[in-house]
Amino acid sequence: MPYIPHTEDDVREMLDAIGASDLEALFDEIPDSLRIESLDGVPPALSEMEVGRLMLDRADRDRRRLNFIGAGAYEHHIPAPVWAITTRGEIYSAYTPYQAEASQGTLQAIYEYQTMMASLTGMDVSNASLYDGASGLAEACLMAVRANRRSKSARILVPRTVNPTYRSCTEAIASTQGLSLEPVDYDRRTGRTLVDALAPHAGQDITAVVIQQPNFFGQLEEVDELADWAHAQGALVIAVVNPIALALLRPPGEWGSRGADIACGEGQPLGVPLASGGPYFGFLTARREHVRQMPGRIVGRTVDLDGRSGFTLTLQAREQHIRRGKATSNICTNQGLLMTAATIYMTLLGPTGLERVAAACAARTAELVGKLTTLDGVRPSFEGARFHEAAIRLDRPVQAVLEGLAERGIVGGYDLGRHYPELGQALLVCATETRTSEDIDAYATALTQVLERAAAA
Amino acid sequence: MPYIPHTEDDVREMLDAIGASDLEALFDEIPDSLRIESLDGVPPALSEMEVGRLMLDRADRDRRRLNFIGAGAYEHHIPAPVWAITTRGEIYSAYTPYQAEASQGTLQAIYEYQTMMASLTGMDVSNASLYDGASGLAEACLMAVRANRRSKSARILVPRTVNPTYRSCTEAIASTQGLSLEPVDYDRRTGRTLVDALAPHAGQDITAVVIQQPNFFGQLEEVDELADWAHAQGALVIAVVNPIALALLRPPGEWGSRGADIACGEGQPLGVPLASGGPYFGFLTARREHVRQMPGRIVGRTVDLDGRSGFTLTLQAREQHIRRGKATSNICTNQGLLMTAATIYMTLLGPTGLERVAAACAARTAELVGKLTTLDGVRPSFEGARFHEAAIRLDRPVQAVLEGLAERGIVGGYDLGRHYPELGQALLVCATETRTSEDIDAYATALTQVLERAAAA
Amino acid sequence: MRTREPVIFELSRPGRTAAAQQPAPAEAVIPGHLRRRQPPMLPEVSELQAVRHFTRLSQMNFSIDTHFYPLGSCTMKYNPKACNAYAMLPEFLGRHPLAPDSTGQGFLECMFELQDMLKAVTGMKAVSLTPMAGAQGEFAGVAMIRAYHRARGDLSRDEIIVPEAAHGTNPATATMCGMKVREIPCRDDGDVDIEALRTVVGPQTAGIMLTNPSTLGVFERRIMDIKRIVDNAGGLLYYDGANLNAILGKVRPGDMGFDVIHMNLHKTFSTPHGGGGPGSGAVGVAERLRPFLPVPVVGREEGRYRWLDERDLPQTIGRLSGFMGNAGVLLRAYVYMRVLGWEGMRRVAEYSALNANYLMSRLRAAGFDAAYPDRRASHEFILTLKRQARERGVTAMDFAKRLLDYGYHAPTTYFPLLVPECLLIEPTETEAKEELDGFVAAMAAIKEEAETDAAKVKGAPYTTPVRRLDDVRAAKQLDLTWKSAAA
Amino acid sequence: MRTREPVIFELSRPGRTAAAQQPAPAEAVIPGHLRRRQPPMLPEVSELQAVRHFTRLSQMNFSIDTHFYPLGSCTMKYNPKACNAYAMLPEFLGRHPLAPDSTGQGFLECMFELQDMLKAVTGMKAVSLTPMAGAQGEFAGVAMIRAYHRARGDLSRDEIIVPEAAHGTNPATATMCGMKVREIPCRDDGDVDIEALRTVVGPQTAGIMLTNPSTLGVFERRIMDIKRIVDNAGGLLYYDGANLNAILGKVRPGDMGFDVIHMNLHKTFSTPHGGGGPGSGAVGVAERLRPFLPVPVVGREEGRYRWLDERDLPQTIGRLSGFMGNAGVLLRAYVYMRVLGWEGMRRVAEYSALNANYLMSRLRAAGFDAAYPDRRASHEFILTLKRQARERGVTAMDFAKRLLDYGYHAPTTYFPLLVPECLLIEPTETEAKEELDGFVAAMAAIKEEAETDAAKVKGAPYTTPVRRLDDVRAAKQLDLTWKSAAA
Ligand SMILES: Cc1ncc(COP(=O)(O)O)c(C=O)c1O
Ligand SMILES: Cc1ncc(COP(=O)(O)O)c(C=O)c1O
Repeated sequence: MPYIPHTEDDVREMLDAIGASDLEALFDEIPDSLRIESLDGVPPALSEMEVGRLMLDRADRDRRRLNFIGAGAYEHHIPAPVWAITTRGEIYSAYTPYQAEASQGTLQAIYEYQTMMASLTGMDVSNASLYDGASGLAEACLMAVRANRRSKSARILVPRTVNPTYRSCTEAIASTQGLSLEPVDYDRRTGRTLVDALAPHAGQDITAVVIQQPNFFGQLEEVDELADWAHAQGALVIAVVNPIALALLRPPGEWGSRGADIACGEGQPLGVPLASGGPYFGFLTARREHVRQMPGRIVGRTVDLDGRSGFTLTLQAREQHIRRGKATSNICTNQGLLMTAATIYMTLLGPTGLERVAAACAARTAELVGKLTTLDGVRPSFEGARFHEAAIRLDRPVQAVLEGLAERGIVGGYDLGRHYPELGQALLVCATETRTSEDIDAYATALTQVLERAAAA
Repeated sequence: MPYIPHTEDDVREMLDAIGASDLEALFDEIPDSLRIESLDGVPPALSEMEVGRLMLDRADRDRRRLNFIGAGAYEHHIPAPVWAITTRGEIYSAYTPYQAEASQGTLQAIYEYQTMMASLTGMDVSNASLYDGASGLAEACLMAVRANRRSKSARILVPRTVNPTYRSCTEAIASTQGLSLEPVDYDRRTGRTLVDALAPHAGQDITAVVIQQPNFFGQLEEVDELADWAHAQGALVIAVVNPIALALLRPPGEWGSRGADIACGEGQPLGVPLASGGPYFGFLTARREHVRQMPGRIVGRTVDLDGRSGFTLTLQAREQHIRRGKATSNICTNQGLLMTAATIYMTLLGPTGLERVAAACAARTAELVGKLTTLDGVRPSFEGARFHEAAIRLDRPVQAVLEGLAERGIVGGYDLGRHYPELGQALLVCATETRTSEDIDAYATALTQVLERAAAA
Repeated sequence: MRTREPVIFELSRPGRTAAAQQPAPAEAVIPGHLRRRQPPMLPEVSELQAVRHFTRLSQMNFSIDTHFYPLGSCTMKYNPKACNAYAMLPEFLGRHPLAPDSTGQGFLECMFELQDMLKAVTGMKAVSLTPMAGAQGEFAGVAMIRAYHRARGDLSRDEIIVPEAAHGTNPATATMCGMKVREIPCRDDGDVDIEALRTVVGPQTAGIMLTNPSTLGVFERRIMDIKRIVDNAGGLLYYDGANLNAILGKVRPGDMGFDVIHMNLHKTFSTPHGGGGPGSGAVGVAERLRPFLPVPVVGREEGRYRWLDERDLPQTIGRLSGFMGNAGVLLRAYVYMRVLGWEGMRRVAEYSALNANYLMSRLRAAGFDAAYPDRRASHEFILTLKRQARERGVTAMDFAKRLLDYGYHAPTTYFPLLVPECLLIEPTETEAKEELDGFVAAMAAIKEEAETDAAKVKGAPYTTPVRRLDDVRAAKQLDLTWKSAAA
Repeated sequence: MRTREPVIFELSRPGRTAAAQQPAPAEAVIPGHLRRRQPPMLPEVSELQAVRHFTRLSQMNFSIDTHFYPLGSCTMKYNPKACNAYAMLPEFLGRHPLAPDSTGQGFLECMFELQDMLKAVTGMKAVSLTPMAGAQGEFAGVAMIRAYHRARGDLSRDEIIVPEAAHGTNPATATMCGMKVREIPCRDDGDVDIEALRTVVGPQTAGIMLTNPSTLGVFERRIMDIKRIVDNAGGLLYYDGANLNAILGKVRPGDMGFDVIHMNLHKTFSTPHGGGGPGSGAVGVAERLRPFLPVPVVGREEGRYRWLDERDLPQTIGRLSGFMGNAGVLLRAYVYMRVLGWEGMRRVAEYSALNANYLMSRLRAAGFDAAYPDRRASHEFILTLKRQARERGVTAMDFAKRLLDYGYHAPTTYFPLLVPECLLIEPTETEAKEELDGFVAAMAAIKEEAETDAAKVKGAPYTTPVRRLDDVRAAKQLDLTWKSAAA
C-alpha cells in the first residue's frame, strides 16, 4: 500500500482497540446512500518507477529552448545551493511555524528575509510572503484602502503601464470589496506614465496610485514626479517593483520626497525557477505606520524564558485565524518555501552580486534590442531608458513570427497585441544575464529567417 | 574569489599576525627556480552560471536512450529518497568517520549496511565497501591467499564465465604479489563452468576457486557442485554475486555443504546510477573466521562512558594507517556515499521489494530473449537457466548491428566478440525491471530493420 | 537540536562574496536620478557560510521528515520524494509560463489529467487548478457563488453562512468577497445546529461554507438536510476541502450536492507545506458554476493541450495569479495521485481514519477526554484538557510545549475556538502504529508530570533551540528586521 | 544533536513495505535447487520510516556543511553544490558505461579536458583518471614504476623508499605491488634525512614515494637533491599528491622532476568525501611512464572522443576498475576546476597557506607548541601537546574530543606517528577568519580547562550523540551485525 505502513497485524490490533469490526465500520456515520465503491476516472496505481518513466517521457516533450520572454517572470541563474538546501526535509516538509520553539529555523529565515526585503525596497517592514506578484498587488490595494483612513473613495489609479495581468488579477480579487481601479494611459513615444495623464484626477479623492518600475514595457517611469503627485493628492503610493532591478534602481522608499507607502512585486526573479508559472511568491513591504494593516504572516524577534533571543509569528491579531471575518486578509498558507529560496539567493548574491546581475540584464537587453532593431522591419516601440525588457515593433503578424521562432528553438517574446492593440504588431522581449551574445546572435539569425520567409510568402 | 571568503582587511590582519609581508612570502621555503607564475592549459575562471550552461549543453549531447546492456552494470529504478537523502550535506560533506562521537550517523549506517550485506550473501561479516566489483575481486583473491594458511601456491582458479574485466582487473592488481590466476573453460552448450573442467586440477595445491553467479553470460552455475569440489581440494570459495539476484538465488553462504568463504561483487545495482561507470562500490563479506584478513573499514557496536550503545571503526589494526606495510590492503578512502545509497535502497525495497525486482528482471529478460530469438538470424548462444542476461548469436557483424541500433535510439547490448571470439557474432543483452514490453518490442522492431538493412546491403 | 545560529547579517563582512555566483561586471545605462544611491543591506558572506548557515537553520526545525507531526487540520503526511524529484526535472523547471503551448505539451497533459482526476475524486463537473492555496480556493469558490447570483440578476444575496467551528479563512474569505458572514452554532454532538441554520437562511443567503468532516473531527451527518435547507432558500453550498483526506474514495462532495469545493492539495495530495507553503487550492464545481471558473484551465483539442482563458470562458471570475497558479505544486500532486491510483485514494481515507480512531481510543484509555466521545473520529479528533487545566493548572498549550521535549510536534492547539483547552490531533495514514503508541506514552507521561510536577510541564519546552517565547513582548516591542548594533 | 536513533531493524515489522518502490510481482524461472530458501533479513519499513530514519542519522554527523572540519591531510574544504548538481544531470546519470562512445560525447569531452587540466596543474605529460582513490592512484603509480623497470629488463629493483612521516597508504601500496619498503627518517626540521637516503639507495631501488609538502606540514626544501640522488641510483620518483592543495599553481611536481603523481581529487579538487568516499586518485606521469598508464584513458580523433584501451596502450599496467573509475567524481572535479580557472588554482594555494599560517601563529600565541616552529606551515601544520600531556595528563585525544563540544570537528590526531601527542590541523582556504578565530578561542578555553579541571576535558565529549566510546571493547567483543533479541 503506497505510503501506508500498516501490516495486517497492526490493522487487527488497532481495530480491536477501537472496537470496530473492520475498516468500513469507521465510516458508519456517513449515510449509506452517499458511500461510493469505486472511483472511475482515477487510473489504477503505478509504481514510482512507472510514474517516473511517464514523467521523464513528458519532460522530454518540453525540452529546453532559448528563452527571450520576461513579461513578469524572468530567467535567472539560480545558484546550486539554493534548491539543494531548500529541499532539505526539515525545510521542505515542515508546516507554517505555529510552534515557534520547534520552528526556529524557518522563523529565523523569515526574519532574515523580512530584513532583506525591507532593505531592498527601502521600506521599514515586510511580511513573510504572499502568493505571487499579481495577487500581491490586489492585497496591496486592499491594504491601501485600510491604511488611507482619510480617503473614502476606494479609488485607485492604475496606469496601463502596469502589468495587464496584475491589473486583471487585482480587479478579480479586489473589486468584490468595492474597489474601483481606474486606468491611466501612457505616453506613446516613451511608453511611460506621464504626470500629465494623472492631472485630470487632481483634487479628487483618490485612495492610492500604483506605479510599476520598471514598467510592463521595461521602460523606466519618472517615479519621483509620480509619487509626489500622488502624495500631493492625499493618495498613497503603491510601488510594483522588480527585486533584481532594485539593485540598480532607486528603491520605493526613496521615491519622491516622501517615498512610497507600500511596495510589492513578484519574488520569482530571486532564485525561483520559471517552471511554467509557479510556485512563485509575492513580496510586500511598507512603512512602519502601516504594519498593522499588512496582510500575511509577520515574524518578530523576542526573548524566551531564559532571556535568550528567539523568533515567533507576531501581530497575529491581524490574521484570519484570530480575527476571522475582520482579518486584514484571508491568506493563511503563503509561499514559505519560495521565500526561503529567495533568502538563500539574496544571501549568495549579496549587494554586489545582485547589482551585477541587474547590470548584466540591462546590458544584455540593450545588446538584444540593438541587434534586433538593425534588422529590416524591426524597430523599438519606445524611446528612453529601460531596464531588461523592450517592446519592439514588427512588420509581420506577431503570432506567426513567434511560431516560426519556436520551430527554430527560440521562445521569442510576448505578444503585446492582446492588451495593447494600439501598439500594432508589437513584441515584448527580454534578455537577462543568462543570455550570451551567441544566444542573441542566434535570435537575430532566426528572426531574419522568419521575417524573410514571411516576406517571401 | 570563488569559494574563498577573505576580504582585503582579513588578508592584511592575518598577514600581520603571521608576520609576513604578502601572500607570496608564505611560499618562501620553495626554491625560487621551481616557482611558476601562470598555468597555461587551465582556462580562465567561469562563473557557476557559465559552467552550468556548458554542462547542460554537454548533457544535451548524451541524451537518454533505451538501454539493453548489463555486463556488470545494471539499470534499475532508484527510489527518489535514495539520493535526496544521500546528498544531504551532513552525509555528502563528511569525512571517513574517524571521530566516532561526531559521526554516529555515518557509523550507524555502515553497521546497518554490514548487517544487510551479510544477510543478503548469507555470510557472517561485511566490510564497509571497496572501490567496485572488479577491484573487489582482486581484494578477495588477496584475502583468500592470507586466509588459506594451508595453501602455499597462491594459485586461484578463475573460470572464463567470470566477468572478463574482473579477471583482468584482478590480474593487474593481484599479480604483482605473485598470485597466479588460472582460467577454466566453460561448456559451450550451457555457458556454464562444469566440474569436469575443474577436474584436471584435482589434488593440486589450489588456494581458491572463484565462482560467479549468475555468470557473465547470465547463466546460472551449479554452485553447489563447484563449491564442494573446491572445498574438497582444500581451496577456499570466492563467490562473485549480483546483489539483486541474491533475492532469488541461494546466497553464497549456503553454497554446497560448507558455503562460500568470501563473497564479493558490484554494489551498483543497489541504488547507484549507471553514470558512465562510476562511482559504484564493491561489497565484500566473509565467514567470521576470516574477519581479520578482510581489507577495508569495519564498524562495530560498542558502548560509551555512560554505557549507552554507539558505533565506531574497529579492527583498525588490519588497516594501513596502523599496520602500514603489513596491512591487509592499502585501501583507505572507500565508497562510503554509495554504500549509504545502497543501505537506503535496500531499506526501501525490503525483502519483498528486492525479490520482486529480481523476479521482474528475470521475467523481462526471458521476454526479451523470447522476442529477439523469433527473428531470423538471431538465436540464443546457450541453453539452460539464466537470470537477467543472455548471450545471443547474430548472423551479422555485431558492431554494425549495434551502430544501427544506436541510430535508432537503442543501446543494444555488449559485444562478446573481443573476449569470447569462439562464440562468433555474439551479443550479451539484458532487460531489467525498468524495461517494459513496449521497450522490448521497440528493440525487436529496430533489430529487424537493422538486420534487414544489413541483409539487403 | 542546535541551539543558536547568528542572524546572517552578523556573519556579514564588507567585501566578502560568494564569487562563483557573480556574473561579470557590466555597464547598465540608467539615468542618474533613477539610480539607487546606497546598496541594499544584503549579507556579504562566502558560499560556504551561506550553505552552513541555512543548513544549520534547517536543523532547528521539526518536520515530517524528522518528527511525528500530528497537527490537526493540516494533514502532515509523508511528502513523497518522488513528487519533488519528478516535478523538478530540468525541462519542467526551465519552461517560461508564456512560452507557446506547443513547448509545454508534456506539462499540460499532466495538468489536464490532474483536472480529470480531481473531478473524479470530488464528483464535481469541472476543475480549475489556479488558486494558490486553500484560502484562495475559497475566494474563488465564493466569488463564483457571487457571480452566479449576479449573472441571474439576483443581486441581493450577500450573506454567507459559516458554522462557528469553521476555519478562520472561511469568514475572512467571505468578507474579502464583499459578503456578510452569518455564523451558526454547532451542537454538543459536533453537528451543525440545523434549527439555527433554518433561522438564518433566506433570500439574502448567497451560500453556506461547510467543512465535512468538520474541523471538530466528525462527519456532518445531516448533510443532506443542510443541503435541502440551503437549496430551498436559493443558496449554494460551498465545501471546504481541507479535510478531504478523511473521505477520499468513500464519499464525494459532488454526490452530497455541493456546488463548489476547494481542495488543499498540500494536505490531501501531500504536496509539501514548505514551512509555510506553497499550497494549491484547486476548485471543483457543479455544472451551474462551470462558466465562472477562474482562468486559465487546460483544454484539449484534437489531441493538443492548450490554456483556455477569458476568451474561452467569458463569464470567468477572472485571474487569481500572474500566470497559472502553483504549477510545480500541481505536478507534485499529479505524481502523488498516479502512484496512489484509485485504490490508494480509498486507502488514504481508511487508514487515516484508522489511525485517528485508534489514537483517540488509546488516549481515552489513558485518561484523556475526547471532545466528542460518542462520535467516530474522522481523520482527526479533539481532546479537551479542561479537566487538567482546572485541576492542575496545566493547559493545552503546556501539553503542546512539553510534547516537543518528547520528540513529537504538538497537535493544533486552541482550534477550533469553541472547544476549551483543545488539542486537534491528526495522525494521518502514513504514520506507523509504533509512532502512535509512542505518542500515547508521551501524553500519558506528561499527564503524570502534570499531576506530580506541574511546574515542569508549564516550563516546557527544555530541549528545543529556545525555551518558551514571550509572544506578548514580540507584539509590543516590534522587532521585525535586523539592525546592526553600530547603526 | 539528536542523541539516539534505533537500528533500522528495530523499526522493522513483518509485512511492512515501502510499496511505491515495488514492481509488480513476476514469475522468474529459477531451478529449485538454486533458489533462495529464506528471504534475506532486510528491513521491512514504510517509506516515511526510511526517510525519517536516515534523515535523523544524518543529523548525528559533523560535516563541512555544518561544522568547521580542520582534519589535517584531508583537505575538508567546501564542496560546491554546483559540482553535484551538474554531475547529477539525468543525462549523465543515465548512460551505461559500455554504451557506444557516440552516445557519450558530452561526458567524454569533459573527461578529455579534465585530463588536460590535470596535466597543466601537475606539469606531467599524460594523465589517467581511472584510479578510484588516492591509494589506488598510488598503486597505479608504483605498478607503473615496476612495469617501467621490468620493461627495461631491470628485474632486481624491488625496493620502495618511504619517509617515516608518510601516510600509511604509501608503505601499504608498495607491499601490494610486491615491493619491499625501506623507511627513512625525517630530521628535526621536518625535512627528509638526506644522509639516510644516500645509504639506502642502490641498484635495488625501484623508487621513492614522497609527499611534498610532507605530512609534517612543511615543504621538502631539498627536493632537488633527493631527485638527483634517486635518479643517480636509477630509481623513479613518486609524488603523493594528497597535499597538492598547498602548492596549486605555485610549483608543479613535474617541474620538480617527479615521474608520477597521484592526485586526490576528493581533496584538492573538492569533490565530497561522502562520509568515506568516493574519491578519485587520478595519476599523472612523465613521458617515460606514459606507455604504462592504466586504461581506459580518453583520446580525441578528428574531433570525436573515445576510450583508449589495451589495444591502444599495449604496455598498460591494465585495468583497476570494472569500467572507468569514479566517473561522477571526475565530473565534479571538472566543474570545480572550470569555476576556479587558473587564477583560482593559485588562490587555493595562497589562501590555504594563509589560513594555516595564521592559525599556527595564533595558536602559538595562545601558548601551544608547533612541532616545527621554525618552518612555514604549508596548508596544514602540527601542534604537539606533549607538554599538556606530561603536565596535566591531558592528551591530544582529549583535546580532540573536547573540541567537539565546542562545535568544531577535531583535527587529525596521532598522525604522523613520529610527532608525539600531535594534532595535524588543516583549515583549508574556504574557511573565514572568524571561524579560525573561534577555533583558537576554543583551543585556548580547553587549555584553560586542562589546567583547572583536567577531568572535564578527559571526560569529553558531552554534547555529541554518544560520549567517548570504548574502542577496546569494540575490537574484543566484535558486534559487527545486528541480531534480533529474539534470535
Ligand atoms: C479547514 C481549513 N480550511 C481552509 C484552510 C486554508 O487553507 P490554506 O492554508 O491553504 O489557505 C485550512 C488550512 O489551514 C483549513 O484547515
Ligand atoms: C598523504 C596521503 N596520502 C594518501 C592518502 C590516501 O588517499 P585515499 O584515502 O584517497 O586512498 C591520503 C588520504 O588520507 C593522504 O592523506
